[in-house]
Amino acid sequence: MAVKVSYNTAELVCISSARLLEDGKVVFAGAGLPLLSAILAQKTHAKTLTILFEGGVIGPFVEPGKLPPSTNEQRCATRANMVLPTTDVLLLQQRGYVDYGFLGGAQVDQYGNINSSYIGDWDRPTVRLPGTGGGNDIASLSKVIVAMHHEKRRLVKKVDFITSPGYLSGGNSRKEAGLIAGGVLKVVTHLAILGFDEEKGVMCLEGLQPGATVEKVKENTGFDLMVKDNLYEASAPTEEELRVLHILDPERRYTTARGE
Amino acid sequence: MAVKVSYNTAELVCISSARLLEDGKVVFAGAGLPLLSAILAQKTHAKTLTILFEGGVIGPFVEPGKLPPSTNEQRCATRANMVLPTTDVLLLQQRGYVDYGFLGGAQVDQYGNINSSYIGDWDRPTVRLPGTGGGNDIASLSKVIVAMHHEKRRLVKKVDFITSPGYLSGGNSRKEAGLIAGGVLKVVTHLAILGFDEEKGVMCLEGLQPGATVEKVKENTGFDLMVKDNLYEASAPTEEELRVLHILDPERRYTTARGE
Amino acid sequence: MERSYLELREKVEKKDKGLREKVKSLSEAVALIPDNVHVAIGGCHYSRTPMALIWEIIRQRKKGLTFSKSITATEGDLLLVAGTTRHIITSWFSPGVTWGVSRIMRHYVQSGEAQYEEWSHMSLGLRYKAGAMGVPFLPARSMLGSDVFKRLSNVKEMSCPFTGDKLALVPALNPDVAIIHVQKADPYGNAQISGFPFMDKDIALAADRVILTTEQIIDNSEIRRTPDRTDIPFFCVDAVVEAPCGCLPHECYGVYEPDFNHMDMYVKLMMEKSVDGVKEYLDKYFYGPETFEDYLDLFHVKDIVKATLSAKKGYGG
Amino acid sequence: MERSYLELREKVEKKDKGLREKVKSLSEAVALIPDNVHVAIGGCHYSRTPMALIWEIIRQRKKGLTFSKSITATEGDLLLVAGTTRHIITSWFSPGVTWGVSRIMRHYVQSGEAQYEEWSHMSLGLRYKAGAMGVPFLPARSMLGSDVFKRLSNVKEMSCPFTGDKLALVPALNPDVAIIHVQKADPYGNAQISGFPFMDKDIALAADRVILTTEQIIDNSEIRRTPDRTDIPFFCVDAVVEAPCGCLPHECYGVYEPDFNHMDMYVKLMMEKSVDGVKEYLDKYFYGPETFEDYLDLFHVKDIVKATLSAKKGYGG
Repeated sequence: MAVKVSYNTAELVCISSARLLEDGKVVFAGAGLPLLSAILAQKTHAKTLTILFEGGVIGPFVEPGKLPPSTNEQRCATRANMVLPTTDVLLLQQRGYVDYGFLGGAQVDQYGNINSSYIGDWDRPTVRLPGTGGGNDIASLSKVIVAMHHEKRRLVKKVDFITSPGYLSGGNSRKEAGLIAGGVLKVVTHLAILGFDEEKGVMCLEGLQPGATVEKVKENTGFDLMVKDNLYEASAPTEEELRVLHILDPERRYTTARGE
Repeated sequence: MAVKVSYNTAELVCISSARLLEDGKVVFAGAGLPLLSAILAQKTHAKTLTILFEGGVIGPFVEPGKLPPSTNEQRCATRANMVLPTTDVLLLQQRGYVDYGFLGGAQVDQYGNINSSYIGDWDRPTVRLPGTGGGNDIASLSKVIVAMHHEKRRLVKKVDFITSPGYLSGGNSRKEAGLIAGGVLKVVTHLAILGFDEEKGVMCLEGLQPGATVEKVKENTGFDLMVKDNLYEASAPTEEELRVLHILDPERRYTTARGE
Repeated sequence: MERSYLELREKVEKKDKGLREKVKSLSEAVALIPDNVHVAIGGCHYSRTPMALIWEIIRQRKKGLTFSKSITATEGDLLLVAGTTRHIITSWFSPGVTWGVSRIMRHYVQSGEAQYEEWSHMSLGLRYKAGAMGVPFLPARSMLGSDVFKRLSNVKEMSCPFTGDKLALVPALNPDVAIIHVQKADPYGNAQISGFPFMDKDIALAADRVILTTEQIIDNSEIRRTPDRTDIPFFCVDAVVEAPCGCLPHECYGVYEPDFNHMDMYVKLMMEKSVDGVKEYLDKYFYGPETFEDYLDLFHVKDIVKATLSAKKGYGG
Repeated sequence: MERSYLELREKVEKKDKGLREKVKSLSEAVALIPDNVHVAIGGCHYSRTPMALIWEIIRQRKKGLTFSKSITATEGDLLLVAGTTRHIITSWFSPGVTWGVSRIMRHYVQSGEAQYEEWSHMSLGLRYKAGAMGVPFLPARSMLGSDVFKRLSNVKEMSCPFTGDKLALVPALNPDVAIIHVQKADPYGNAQISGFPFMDKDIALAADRVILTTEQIIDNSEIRRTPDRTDIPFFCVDAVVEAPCGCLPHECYGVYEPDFNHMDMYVKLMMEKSVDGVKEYLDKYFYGPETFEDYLDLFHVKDIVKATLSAKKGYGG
């Protein structure tokens, strides 16, 4: 029985990203949507997914309705297995204990580089964004999933500033810079699931969100996007996923609809 | 009223070293006699002397009669202010938080280098001694007091192996090796209190223990010992010092008389 | 600002390291901070912020301070608008994701009036750790290739002499003063932190001087019963101030959650009126009250009771 | 033995890191250790030694193991005489200052039969720490100029690119297996250590595999009530064995002090009869008993009661 479920773009991104997180793995989640999405995965298909937060938390079970607006506050430690110093929890990535880093993206380019620092000139920016936080470390040291809204001004050819490194200038440049592990795995938007061409280190369209078309994706992307041969269509959020999501974020603090 | 107190050579060394530890300072004490001597100082003239043990202890107040034979066992933590990882307590010296390192010496040379590793050839030693423990770190990073029995075979021209660095080959050699802080301050024996010529980095006789003579000291020293102009005679252990010492070490585990 | 190893050691060696009482008033403690020095702030984002000390620093009209903090929240706005600082070393700067980007940070940085020196979170942690360890740098595999790295003047790259791997070297950060809030400390400065340790142990060891505020001063004998819970040793510490609710409106793990009503009110004011809004806030909450107790009195009891109850219930569920 | 960063990461990435039960018997756990690998031993000297695991390692007649341990006590003698190892990496090796120098260590090392690779205590700690941090080395200001440094083949010197200071670089040590005894662990491997942490947190993170013994297996919900007391996270751990009195005759902080009568007996035997004495000891205490419980049964109840009572009284005085 096909029930028409309704969801907004933010909910779609959140649910679609959560699906990528496998049971038994370790995910380092940033504040905001990544945090919500990781907890959603834990409450649905990935019961033994271990979440790490920058504040210094291993394996918490955050309470529904009490999602904190920072990964550095005490509610993030709810029913945690371990609480440890910030530097030490970040170093777990350097040691290789983290399967996925999970970030939001303000501006991402074709190489998966993320900018969360400067729009415009570095010295006199139009917008000074909040900065890297643990983002640079996550992107330098782990395989990364980026969750974001799909807009031309957000998916750009070249970011104004590489806060969190993707494949830098493509090809072998990431490894040559010294970043021999990690790299961007997927970028999940409300229109598409984007992967990377392994050799070129360049973003490509792998899957379409329900209802999206290649044309629409291309229209909303700031560079010429490669399309993979075996393009698939992702399935829509299920009632169950939405139900759990709404329990987790009843006030819609993280899943406010964003303009199409 | 001069009372003739009786004490053995080990007790003399222990008490004489303890007197060098000033109130309000921080001392990193090795196992055995240094541990006993530091606690003696704390129980007599230096009430707020802070003792650090290699096991990871800051500011313990070890109970009389319960002196442990290792600085890594739990009785060392008695009434401690802090217990921390071994590497971290040793690093406090590198940061500069330790005023005195306090070591026993199996074999010490004219430059204050200590050997607690090999007697004879390194590859096929006559005696393989227990090794450095924290000794090398203490001697590399802090100002050091060495407590030992005065014998020709123990105070030698050149040690077979530099376990814990003094002034290496004298002159500027310690600094040139990269050891820009610390250095041996005093060597306390049952015959003498020995200091170092600052420029040459060479051991010299500063004080005589009660009853000792320059001749006797020289006779029992394996190299030609410089004598300072203002040579002094140290005062004998007091009844009070001996009384406290015997309370601390009632079984004389650390203060057995050693042959003259 | 870079100092030699021997200079750094000298500061520490000269400290009175005896087990002596160091309890001071808020104003006495803050008087230990000169102008134009580097102050590291303990806690992270809006958790365990030493707000009482920041409150007093602003009131004493300190000038030319450089601040470093792992993640900077509303206290960064206040220090900028009060004119206390024009240079903040941090990895992230805003009240929180749901509140948006700080207009104050944007105002001062976009105009070039203030410098927000951006390090990755881990790199900043390693800088403090190097400072705490007494080494001039630590190696890392982060920041390489990024513009964060390019924009910094005092980082280096090296090829590892053991493996040939390319590594980032981050320089030690040894603040002149560390200001840290803890749940418990004794009069000598032995401090026990519950919950998130953040970078505070390293900050305390890296700094020349340490000023603690504590929810509660406890007896030294209590410390000695659980020495394995002590996080900062007394000999690092120069002043201990008893400051219950000393983080408000920010949180203190296990004691109170943030006062979110107050935070919402502040952010609204800041976002709507920018610098003028924060000036209003400073007038009312910082310059107005005569004592820190009077500052606390401006909060709503019902909010504090709620924040306290939630935190005390704990998170062990 | 040196492995590349990617090889080291691969081992860790391939671990099953889910929150799953890992409780095993002593013999199942020790069966995870192959011959000819590097095993790091937790604890220090005769404190929190994972004796139950060493007991079983010797009984399973493992060969060609390299051991590292911060300070080596009587367990080092036993591993040498049993033929388990000919290579021990440590900073000090003997039962304790009042007992004199180990005749076993002397016998094997002086004859050239075994290698005692000597590092300074802090350097060894930094090696584990580098391994735990995922960097190939850490810088230090120790060991320079000494013959300890000269005798080591895998240390380097460098001139600091920031300050020009001469520094020692100590290479990361990433053991194949870490064996660690703790006071409390849950079935998933979350471990909480009381008292001295020694180098165990770093050892656990540096190693490919971690085998824990614990005085007591506790429920995961108990861990979650005090997550800030957890020292080793579950995803590092490959096996958890419940082994009460698992350090005897050595001590376990807060649970029992050393059995000094037993230690005196052992040292006397070892010092008087050297290798033959230790063989006797192994026959009686290691090869003789059928189970670890039977091993414990060879101790005297009055000694254990005394050791337990003293430790449980604590040291808070």
